[in-house]
Amino acid sequence: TDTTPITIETSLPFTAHLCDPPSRSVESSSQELLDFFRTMALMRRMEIAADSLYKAKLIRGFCHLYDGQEAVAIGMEAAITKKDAIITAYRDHCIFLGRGGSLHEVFSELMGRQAGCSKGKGGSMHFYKKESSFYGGHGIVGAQVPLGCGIAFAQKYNKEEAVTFAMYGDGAANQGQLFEALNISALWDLPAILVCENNHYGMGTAEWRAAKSPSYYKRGDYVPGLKVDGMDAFAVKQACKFAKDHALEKGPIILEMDTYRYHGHSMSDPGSTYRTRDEISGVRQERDPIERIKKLVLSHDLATEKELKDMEKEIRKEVDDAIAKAKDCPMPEPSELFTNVYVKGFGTESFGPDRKEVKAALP
Amino acid sequence: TDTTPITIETSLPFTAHLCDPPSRSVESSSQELLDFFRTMALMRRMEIAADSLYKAKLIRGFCHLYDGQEAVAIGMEAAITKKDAIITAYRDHCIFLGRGGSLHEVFSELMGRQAGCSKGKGGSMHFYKKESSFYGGHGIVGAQVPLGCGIAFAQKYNKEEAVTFAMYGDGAANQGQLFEALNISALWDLPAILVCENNHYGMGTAEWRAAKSPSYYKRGDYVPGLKVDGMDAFAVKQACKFAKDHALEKGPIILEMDTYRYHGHSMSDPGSTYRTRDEISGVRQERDPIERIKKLVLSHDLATEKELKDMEKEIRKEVDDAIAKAKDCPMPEPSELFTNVYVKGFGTESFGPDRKEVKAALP
Amino acid sequence: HELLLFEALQEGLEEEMDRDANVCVMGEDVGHYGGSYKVTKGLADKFGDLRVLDTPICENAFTGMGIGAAMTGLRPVIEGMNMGFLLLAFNQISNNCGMLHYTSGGQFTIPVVIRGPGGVGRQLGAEHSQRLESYFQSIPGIQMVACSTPYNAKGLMKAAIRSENPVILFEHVLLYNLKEKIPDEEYICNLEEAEMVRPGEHITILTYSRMRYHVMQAAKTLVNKGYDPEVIDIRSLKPFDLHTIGNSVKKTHRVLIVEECMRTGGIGASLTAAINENFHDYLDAPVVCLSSQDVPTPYAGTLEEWTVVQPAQIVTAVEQLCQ
Amino acid sequence: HELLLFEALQEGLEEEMDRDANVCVMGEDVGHYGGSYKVTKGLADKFGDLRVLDTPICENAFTGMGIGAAMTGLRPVIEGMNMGFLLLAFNQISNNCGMLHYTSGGQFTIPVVIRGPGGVGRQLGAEHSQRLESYFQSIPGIQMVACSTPYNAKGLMKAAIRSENPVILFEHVLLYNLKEKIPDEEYICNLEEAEMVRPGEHITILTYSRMRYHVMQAAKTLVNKGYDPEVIDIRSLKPFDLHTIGNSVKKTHRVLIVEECMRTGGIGASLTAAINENFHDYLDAPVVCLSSQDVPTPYAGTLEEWTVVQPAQIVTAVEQLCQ
Ligand SMILES: Cc1ncc(C[n+]2csc(CCOP(=O)(O)OP(=O)(O)O)c2C)c(N)n1
Ligand SMILES: Cc1ncc(C[n+]2csc(CCOP(=O)(O)OP(=O)(O)O)c2C)c(N)n1
Ligand SMILES: [Mg+2]
Ligand SMILES: [Mg+2]
Repeated sequence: TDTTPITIETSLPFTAHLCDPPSRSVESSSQELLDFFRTMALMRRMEIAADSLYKAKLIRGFCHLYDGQEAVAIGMEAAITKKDAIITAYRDHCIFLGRGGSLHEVFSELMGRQAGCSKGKGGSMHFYKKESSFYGGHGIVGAQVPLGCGIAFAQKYNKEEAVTFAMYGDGAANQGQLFEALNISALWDLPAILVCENNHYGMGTAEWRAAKSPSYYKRGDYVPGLKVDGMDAFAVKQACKFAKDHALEKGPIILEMDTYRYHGHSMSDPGSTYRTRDEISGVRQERDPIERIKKLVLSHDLATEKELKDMEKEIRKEVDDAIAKAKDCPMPEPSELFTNVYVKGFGTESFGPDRKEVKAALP
Repeated sequence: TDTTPITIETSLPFTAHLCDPPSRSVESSSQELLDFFRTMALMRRMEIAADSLYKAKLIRGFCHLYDGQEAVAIGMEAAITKKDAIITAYRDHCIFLGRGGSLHEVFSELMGRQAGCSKGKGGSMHFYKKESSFYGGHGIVGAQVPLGCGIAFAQKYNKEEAVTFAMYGDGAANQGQLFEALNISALWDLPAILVCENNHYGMGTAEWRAAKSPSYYKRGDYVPGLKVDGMDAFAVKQACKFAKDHALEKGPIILEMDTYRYHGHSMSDPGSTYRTRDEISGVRQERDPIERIKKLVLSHDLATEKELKDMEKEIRKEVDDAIAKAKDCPMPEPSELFTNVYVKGFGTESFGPDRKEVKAALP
Repeated sequence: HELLLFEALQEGLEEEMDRDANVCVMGEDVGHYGGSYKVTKGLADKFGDLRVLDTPICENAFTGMGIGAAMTGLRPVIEGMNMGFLLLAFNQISNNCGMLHYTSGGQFTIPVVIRGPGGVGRQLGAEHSQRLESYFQSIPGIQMVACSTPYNAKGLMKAAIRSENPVILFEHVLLYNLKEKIPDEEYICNLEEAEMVRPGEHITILTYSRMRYHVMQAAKTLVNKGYDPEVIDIRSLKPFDLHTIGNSVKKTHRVLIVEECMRTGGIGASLTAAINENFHDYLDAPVVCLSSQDVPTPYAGTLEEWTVVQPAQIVTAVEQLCQ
Repeated sequence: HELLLFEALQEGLEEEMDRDANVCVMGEDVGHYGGSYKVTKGLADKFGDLRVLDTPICENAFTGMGIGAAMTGLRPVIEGMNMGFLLLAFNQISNNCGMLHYTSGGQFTIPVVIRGPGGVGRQLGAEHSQRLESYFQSIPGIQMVACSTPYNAKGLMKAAIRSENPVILFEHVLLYNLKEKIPDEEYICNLEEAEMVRPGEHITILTYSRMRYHVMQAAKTLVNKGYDPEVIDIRSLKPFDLHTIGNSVKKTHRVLIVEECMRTGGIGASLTAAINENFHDYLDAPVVCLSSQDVPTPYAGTLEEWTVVQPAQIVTAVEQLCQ
């Protein structure tokens, strides 16, 4: 693998609140550039495939796709380790993949199969990967942020030199529990990084209709913040690195990622009643995070158009194979209905008069 | 009554956030000065009497006294009308009095009598006076603020040229629902004035131990704020006037009243484990809100020391009489247990099989 | 005229907004977007954005604001985009909505309506499949109703809005597209009245919301098998219409409860207790209650199906009860 | 040694903190101040402010943070200064505390303890007199226990901390100063076991928390009148110890439930339903349930007294049941 250092300039400057912004020159390597391209293309393909599976009714319920926002997941992972924790909301497929989750687990979970990352019990909104510190996948807007700050508390408690990225949307940014958790994190100097993925809409509501002050990086008031071009994986990487250092040394910080979702909010939203098609295609043409990396790959002569096309074909096959494999996976056993309600296996059944049989002896 | 105008200078300047502070010269009159003295002295006496009644076990449960903070209640009332609404937390006796409530209602409620302002059902934390727009009296920290913003919404809805003062403490200032309600109020341009009575402690917790940024007038971030000497009734009056104008024209604003409670948090807190006796006596000597007015009354030759002493005697008698009268009041009837659960009188009883007898016909 | 359940709710809401200028609507995406389940469609255009209010995602604060506005006499209809989200507003609903009338000695009333979709849908996952009636039922001072047909949806919506009490109106995610012909004339439903769905002699089946349809499906089979079940949609979840229920028990002497909420602390438990207390002497067999399993609703389709009561289980339960 | 109930809780907590460095405590005024009811007295001095954490008044966030910390393996003990305040954290408690283990397919466990005082005290008013067990009981995935003596307070506290499941431990405002001699040796109580308070033959009285003392007061009178009641403190509010309860029912054939929570949707309703379902054939009379009135707790002393069940009512109920 070619790790020749390359320096890349972010196309936009950072805007900082109560801190000095990091440099716009980001260190990278040919390998990283190619990796970025490949992983983002894989993410995009995965989401498009999920869309098709949804339309074919193999995925049901709520399904929130991440296409358009890939640079955030990619840039963040490039700056941190798997000891650093991530927690996010329901738009979690690509974060899971970024943490090392497999396509097989993704599609199995989406189709409610045993082999899903949550055994089919969680669904699209509930991906987790404990061994690489991915704490989910949460369905209630904003409620994952206190959890994330609690994880950061545990990191401090255990003297791990690690941080937690607690991700939320522009809509979620108006939830009171964020302000509560931020205040506590600041009081306790926790290594908590609040990442606002500002895709400019919370369902059908434009940011300015939900927030009097849509400058999310400043919404921490007394907590420092940084506004980042969330369509530029390198800007994200730089910001996350900066934030990690900051958090370990000085406590919480907010990162506002200026990004965009191409799909509607979830599969039931066409996504075009509250924004214009022009707006969407404008972003696609001018700010697409994959195109940006592609251009860099080409301009640095790291691959040819043809090689990238081949790579995309390979990815498509990889995704298709994963889907086929997932389709072959069995549905959960009926007994799974009752496991994991309680740790010891009691629970529902324990309400029967035969309860003593499942009586749990405490350690 | 002597309404000769007098101009009084606030002893401290206002500190403003995102707005220009009002002038330090406050218009008043001899009558107002005397009224301030009398009402504050009455409030203080009432609270001291409540303390004794509590010790005599005639008042039970939670009882939060307001002595020390009287200037806030007085100054606020002087700036507004009874069409303007007020809502506060549990430290509500004096606010109720300021809104025109009677001592008889106060003591009856405190002793759980029929004649109490809430029929004895509410107790110390639940005083209300609907006809003069006093919306209570609430026991859950912070939860009154959304209610207050909702009242402000109704004022806007009904095109009343009136505002709502939603009062809360420095401890309450960290509750997420405040941030939520403030954002909505700002989005909707509601005539909501958030009044933070900063007495520097939330129970046993000093402000700086509960808030990373104890500058409560700035905690609205994008919402203007004003820091006010809450021990100076005239500063409070000026600030409330300013805030009312602001709110009617531009929407919400925060007033931070720098004040102090002499008593412990509630009757079960001696109030001296988390702060020094010196601190308390220092405030009493240098910043007492009644002493300040008294000095003004004397220096303007509006009354003699003797006359003020007589007035205090009169007040003491007034309070004692009210207590005696309240003690004679009957306890609530047993039937009162079930009234006011539902409007139509059904409720508990309606769970019996005879329910049809209390069947309610809708209008 | 014929309409879908969500349209019936919309019609009821619109009529009440026409009738009373104090009625307003607030919630997430209820305005421009017309509501996630289209219950507020067209209202923002007609009544303007002072009466139809899009809120940020702040359930606690906007519920509290609705309650505050109600203290002044407004009649806000507060939409929970999904009822489950209102757990964030639990304190406002219990302490303020439910208790302010009492703690103020009757000075204030809280004429709000809190409404929205709940229930197990089609693989919506744990948070979006909740049946909040179990959590809310002990709150003093609130009334709770659940609609199940376009007819009663409209009637209950109108009654809830006119009630001086705070009313929680439960809708069901899977019932919004039910179609029915409803009267052209104005009507309201009684908030405390159960609905006789099918009179019968052999057994009383008490149900509500979506389970009504599972019961009616089972009833078909049962009739074929020679049973004559009486099916009652209890509709009023608090207080119960023990008059209607009691009369039925006196007739059939057997009770089966079919509910979608969870077994522990559910509506069925309260109903069992109430029947036991009031009509025990009329019972020939213990009340049987079929509820959803006490588990967070799983995503997988098969698991989800096993979570809620299915028609076949109802048939079996009736057969056993009527032995 | 002899100690007061709050000291027993403190002792249990301290022992567990000694034993396991992952145990920490968070809540309002639990540190410097030592806790409103002194349950955390001295802990901040001993364990430092990383393990004993004073929080701002943000129930929703600090409960959520405790749950997040638990996901990593810490064992936070979260104090609700009064249980009623945790209504603000309802969403965290139900959706995260109760369901994360399930939605993650078992990947995460949530070994938190949520504890604090509840119940009707001495004229504390509507908000501060709540019995949250009714609201919390349907939440899947949580266990609930109520302590009533220094002995079981300590034992349940220790067991709750060691449990891998989220446990809500209910204390009662009026019981903190009960005195009792407890063993010097270490012990824990079983989280799912009822406590036989007084064996007897004529009737089973099921109760918990403070009502245990009202029942025992009544029992004295009853014994004098010639009755021999069996009194069981159910202790485990979720799940019920139906083994102990069932054996008692099989012996006495009569059940009286005495609870402090409200009638509608209370623990008693669930218990009635459970007994009805499992032990109906052993019953000679319908289960009777005495609960608090379905009203917000009024402030006035007289009204408050009428709200909760009094010993005389228990005596009467037993006499009627045993006729
Ligand atoms: C507490 C809560 N309220 C409402 C919802 C319904 N809901 C799901 S996502 C969403 C919009 C959130 O927007 P944003 O935070 O910007 O995130 P995005 O979807 O844009 O990634 C809403 C209202 C919810 N899941 N939880
Ligand atoms: C939600 C909630 N949490 C905790 C409490 C207990 N409590 C009552 S008052 C109080 C302190 C509030 O302090 P502050 O807001 O500064 O008001 P102050 O008492 O100083 O007027 C606390 C913690 C409560 N009543 N409600
Ligand atoms: Mg968004
Ligand atoms: Mg204070």
